[in-house]
Amino acid sequence: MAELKFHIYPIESGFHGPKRPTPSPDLIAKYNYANFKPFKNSKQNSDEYIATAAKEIRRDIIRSLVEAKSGHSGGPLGISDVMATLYFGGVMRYDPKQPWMESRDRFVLSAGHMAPVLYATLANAGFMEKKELLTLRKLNSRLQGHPGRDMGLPGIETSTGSLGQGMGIAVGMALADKYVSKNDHRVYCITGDGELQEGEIWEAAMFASHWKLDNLCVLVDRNHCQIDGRNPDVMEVDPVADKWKAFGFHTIHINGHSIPEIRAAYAEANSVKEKPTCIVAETYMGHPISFMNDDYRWHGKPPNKEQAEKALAELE
Amino acid sequence: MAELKFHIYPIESGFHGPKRPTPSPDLIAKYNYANFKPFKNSKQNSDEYIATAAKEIRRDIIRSLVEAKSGHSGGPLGISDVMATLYFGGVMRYDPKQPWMESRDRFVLSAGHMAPVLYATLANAGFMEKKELLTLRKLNSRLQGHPGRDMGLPGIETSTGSLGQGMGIAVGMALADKYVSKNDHRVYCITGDGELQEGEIWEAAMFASHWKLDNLCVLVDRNHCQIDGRNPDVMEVDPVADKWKAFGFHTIHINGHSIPEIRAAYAEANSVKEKPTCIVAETYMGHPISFMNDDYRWHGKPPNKEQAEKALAELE
Amino acid sequence: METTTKTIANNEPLASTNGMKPKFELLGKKATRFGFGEGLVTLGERYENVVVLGGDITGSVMTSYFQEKFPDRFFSAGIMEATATLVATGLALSGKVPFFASYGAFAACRNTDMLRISVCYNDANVKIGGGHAGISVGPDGATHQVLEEIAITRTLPNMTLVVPCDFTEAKKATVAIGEFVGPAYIRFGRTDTPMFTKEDTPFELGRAQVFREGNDVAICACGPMVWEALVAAEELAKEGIDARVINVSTIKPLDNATLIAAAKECGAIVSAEEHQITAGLGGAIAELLVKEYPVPMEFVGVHDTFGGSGEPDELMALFGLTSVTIIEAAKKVVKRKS
Amino acid sequence: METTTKTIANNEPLASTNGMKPKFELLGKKATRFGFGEGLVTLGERYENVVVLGGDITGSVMTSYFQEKFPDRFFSAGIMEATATLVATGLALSGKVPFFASYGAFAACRNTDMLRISVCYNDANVKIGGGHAGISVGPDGATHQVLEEIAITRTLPNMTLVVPCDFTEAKKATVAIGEFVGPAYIRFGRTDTPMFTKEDTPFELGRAQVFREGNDVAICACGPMVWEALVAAEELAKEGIDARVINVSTIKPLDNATLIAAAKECGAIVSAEEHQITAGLGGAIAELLVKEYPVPMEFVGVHDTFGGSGEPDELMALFGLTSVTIIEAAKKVVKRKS
Ligand SMILES: Cc1ncc(C[n+]2csc(CCOP(=O)(O)OP(=O)(O)O)c2C)c(N)n1
Ligand SMILES: Cc1ncc(C[n+]2csc(CCOP(=O)(O)OP(=O)(O)O)c2C)c(N)n1
Ligand SMILES: [Mg+2]
Ligand SMILES: [Mg+2]
Repeated sequence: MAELKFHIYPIESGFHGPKRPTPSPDLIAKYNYANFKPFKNSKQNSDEYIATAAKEIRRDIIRSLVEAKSGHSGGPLGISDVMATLYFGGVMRYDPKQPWMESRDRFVLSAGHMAPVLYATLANAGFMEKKELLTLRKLNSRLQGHPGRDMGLPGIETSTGSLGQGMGIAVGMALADKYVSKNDHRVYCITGDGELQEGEIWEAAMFASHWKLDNLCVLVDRNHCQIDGRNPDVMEVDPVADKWKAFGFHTIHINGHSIPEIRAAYAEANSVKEKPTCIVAETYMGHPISFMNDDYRWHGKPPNKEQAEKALAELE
Repeated sequence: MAELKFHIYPIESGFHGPKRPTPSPDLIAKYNYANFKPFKNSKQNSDEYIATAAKEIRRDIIRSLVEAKSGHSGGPLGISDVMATLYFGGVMRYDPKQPWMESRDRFVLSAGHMAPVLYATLANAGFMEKKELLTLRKLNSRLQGHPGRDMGLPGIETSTGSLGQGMGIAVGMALADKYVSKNDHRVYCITGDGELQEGEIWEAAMFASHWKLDNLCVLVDRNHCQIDGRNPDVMEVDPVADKWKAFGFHTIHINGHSIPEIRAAYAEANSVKEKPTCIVAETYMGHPISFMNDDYRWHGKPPNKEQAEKALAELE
Repeated sequence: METTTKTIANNEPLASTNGMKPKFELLGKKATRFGFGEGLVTLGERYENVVVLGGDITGSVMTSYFQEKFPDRFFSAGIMEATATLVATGLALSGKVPFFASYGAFAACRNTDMLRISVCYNDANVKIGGGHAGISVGPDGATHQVLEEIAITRTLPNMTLVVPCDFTEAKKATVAIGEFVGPAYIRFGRTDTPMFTKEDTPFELGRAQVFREGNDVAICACGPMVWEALVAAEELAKEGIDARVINVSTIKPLDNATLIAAAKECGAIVSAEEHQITAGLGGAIAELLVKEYPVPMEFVGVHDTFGGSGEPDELMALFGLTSVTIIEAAKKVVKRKS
Repeated sequence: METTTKTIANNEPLASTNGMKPKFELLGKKATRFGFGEGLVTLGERYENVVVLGGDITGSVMTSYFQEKFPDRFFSAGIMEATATLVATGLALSGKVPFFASYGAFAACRNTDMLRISVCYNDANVKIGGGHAGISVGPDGATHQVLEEIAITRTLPNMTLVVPCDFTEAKKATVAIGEFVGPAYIRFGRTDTPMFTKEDTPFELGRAQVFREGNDVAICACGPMVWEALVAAEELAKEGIDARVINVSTIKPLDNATLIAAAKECGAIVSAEEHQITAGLGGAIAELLVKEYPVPMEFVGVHDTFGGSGEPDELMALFGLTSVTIIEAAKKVVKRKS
């Protein structure tokens, strides 16, 4: 029997004009983006190395947002430690030189509005030149406001942005891997906690546990915030871990700013059999920027110039 | 400040030809439908009285389905004891003479395919002439295959049939009552267990507990069956009670064929404050018909003539 | 129980124009979403049973105005557009007049089954506000730029669909759908767009309004494209083409009489909308024309593609949602007249 | 990675007819859903990466055929149409060719946002089977009778939409969308309807086929209405009206060339579909006509109302979805020719 082969990656069917935007040389110089060396991904990397990467990711989030003049600061900053651990702690298998290699692990950012942290992480891992971060949200940029697969950016497995959808896609990838391709790729998915209000999350959770997708690891960015306020003021999602447990997940509750805890949780998830895992990672929105930390009003705002300088200074 | 008054009940905007279908006099005679006296609704009614009503509801389900030649047998028969208790055990407040009186309790059959049990119950409560049951699923009948509010049948609060939607509507009714009208009506909702696979159930559950809708009582028809098979073979929904608990409901687990247990559960639900209640009622699909009991293949089939006679004989 | 007096204007024959010759001038810029927000407050002040459901972007779709004034009648529904629509249905079936608003991407697409069955088949008095419509949302990108919901909502039986052209009309339209009984959807935008109608500019649910007289071509537009159409008409006039500009603010039910008159009197039509050219306002007019009075027509809108990030103005230009494209379309269609 | 060879026919100009004069006769009755079921099995036999997701009505939408033969590539998805669509997306992005089928009411409306963003914006190779389409489902009633999903799916960029006319074509169309790369939706029915095409009847994705020659009026139909159109044409011939019958099995992308030729050569069009007359096949054709060659057109379909319970035949008659209505429409539109 044959396989119906088709072209999956990279696609570039997206809307675009004649050419991609290019950041000004001044800007590239300002951030010293020309001389950048990607971080390495290895289980051997120390917690300090990962923390350094996390800090650089955060700096890049600030830089790209201040230049974009719109976009989401809070969630991306809050989840940077998790992203750094995933990509630089040897958790995920990937090769920026062969971004679409068959044997890669998959990453799905279900909370698509956190795109800036994904772009910053990919740039720091060497999936693109770092200066491209300065094109965030600009006309025809591969760095769309929410991840757009149509722009063909390596590392973007799927478009997301409509909350609750990425999780189901991640489940489909895990299903494909475990039952059809019969490989041992793992699928990593990050959702927001406000996002848990979308019923598709629970549908996908039920599906994943019914099909015993032990190659799936979901992480909930438990920052207790969403756009209109703190979760309990908008829509109570607690008890979060109990919900995932009742939906058949192995559940781990951690401090999402502790790199050792994040590493341990992913290692534990790796060892669980016949069940998907959910890591509930307690984070602070906007962490650790003094004037953003744990403040829901930073969900969807970029820093202005002054604020960006202050934030970058804090991230020295 | 004024109230914007508008016409809610009854509506008759539905598709319909010049007139409603009428069953043949022979058929009416055969089932002795001309001389029918409705059951009464009272807390004082004995369990036996309710059991008698339940039996009559089941007979009517069989009769209407065999004449319709299509429709759902399994769920309706399985939930008849619950429906009889709701309508004849003094649980729900209603007046068939004033079906739309403001002070009624509301009933929403979220599992719309169980329509035959709703029609049979309404007929036995005096909301319509019993002979109308014989028009089930016929052209222009008020007894649509799935409840259709557009036909204006008293007792049908809302159209349902797309699984997972009725529950959210029931939540809206409870919200209206508790926070806007500030009455003390209760809202009763029945869902299937297969229906729990729809994410809207969990969205609505989260909403209901966030808003502390203690005037809402959901009952899950826990018959472990759906169309394609038993739940675990199609999509595992267990642990059902844990899920509702994790979504903030007061949860009661009962035998859905024990009238005393059903009564006690509804009484308990009535006394719970600041939380909605979910009754998980263990039932058998098609109960108690010998050749249907606990068999998922009866989900969506009507009995043929022979089977109907056999079933009616068993229900003597 | 009484029935309200307000219903949609029947599609009775009308004089080809309503006799009004409003001279429009730019009065400033303000997003239509603010009109929606203010309209809700007006409704809240008038009627105690108007209630609002929030969808965790209340500060963007301006339901926050209502929340501030009437906190007891505002209910946060978190991020669950499908269920918010169902809860609204339950509220409506209990005699309330519920509004639920979110991004149109989620208030028309995430809940389509709910709009179809629970709202429209029930004929429930639910009002949906679909904000951030079209690509003028800008940098958020394609997922948040809904260009399909005119098609979706106008196909649903019992639905009323309004797309106001500016801030002032958005306010009137919001009040109008609140006072009208039946399912209704109102589409509005995020970006500041020209304000040009006034309190006394005619607005009536179910009526298209002739905003500029002319007999060479009729430009039928909705939303912010109405202003672009007016600008285009002035340019066209310089070249001797006298364009009628019609503000089709109610897309369902369509004001057949006004549009047929335009077809008869102008002999050529251009539609202009911030929406796919598939099945939207242009589609509705095309269906009417071939049934009643076939004349050449050109479609200004997005040509069956998704949007992307960028500044609103850049995107509108790139996707051809400007007076420039309307002018081209008008010239083309005039040439096609036989 | 390679790309498959099969793509949709471009809309190149075509001879007005394809030279074929198939004489159609009634070969029996069989629901299109069985063709879908058999087509899936063919695909399963040919390609190891074709997989199917069940939606708890596998025995009704005939995914059960595939399940029996290829249990290892069948995945039950319970009752969660939105998530099944997303899981299909994940499968497609992993190189599988996933089909998900349910009632069209739920496979197009419950998951509209998912179709828009995850399937179409991703351009993911997902195939959706929308069964039990139209009112011919019968006694289940309005909630299960979807009459809006042609409008919804054809408005989505990147989507391909096929509505096969009978059992045999449904089988071919299923195989065709499986072998074609890109998002696709196939609509099929529950009730037995006339079988009249054969293995060698032309079928090509993206091509409308002229099933009967004629130059007085062109009846453009899809699904079971194609047979009704053929019946109507025979009746019309007796009255001296020579009707062309076109099977528009691919509604998106529309075969513009064949339809424009029909407009030019016949001067009048009738559309016939088991769908709302709003924004469906008729709408697609109307949009094309006014843009390219405006001629009078009449619409046969459901007139902006919901369905209801009844036997399929009763309902089709009541809603005017028969050759009788097509004949009336054809006569009317012929009179309107100038
Ligand atoms: C389906 C859908 N509804 C609404 C939105 C608008 N929206 C974007 S982010 C967000 C809040 C998400 O909260 P959470 O997941 O906690 O993310 P955080 O605010 O913590 O970054 C909302 C409502 C959306 N993107 N998708
Ligand atoms: C949204 C939606 N998807 C699918 C269906 C088709 N359907 C009708 S009943 C049913 C099974 C429901 O299972 P359950 O709730 O357990 O009811 P039971 O079979 O026990 O009566 C399905 C899939 C539907 N009516 N609505
Ligand atoms: Mg959060
Ligand atoms: Mg069940």
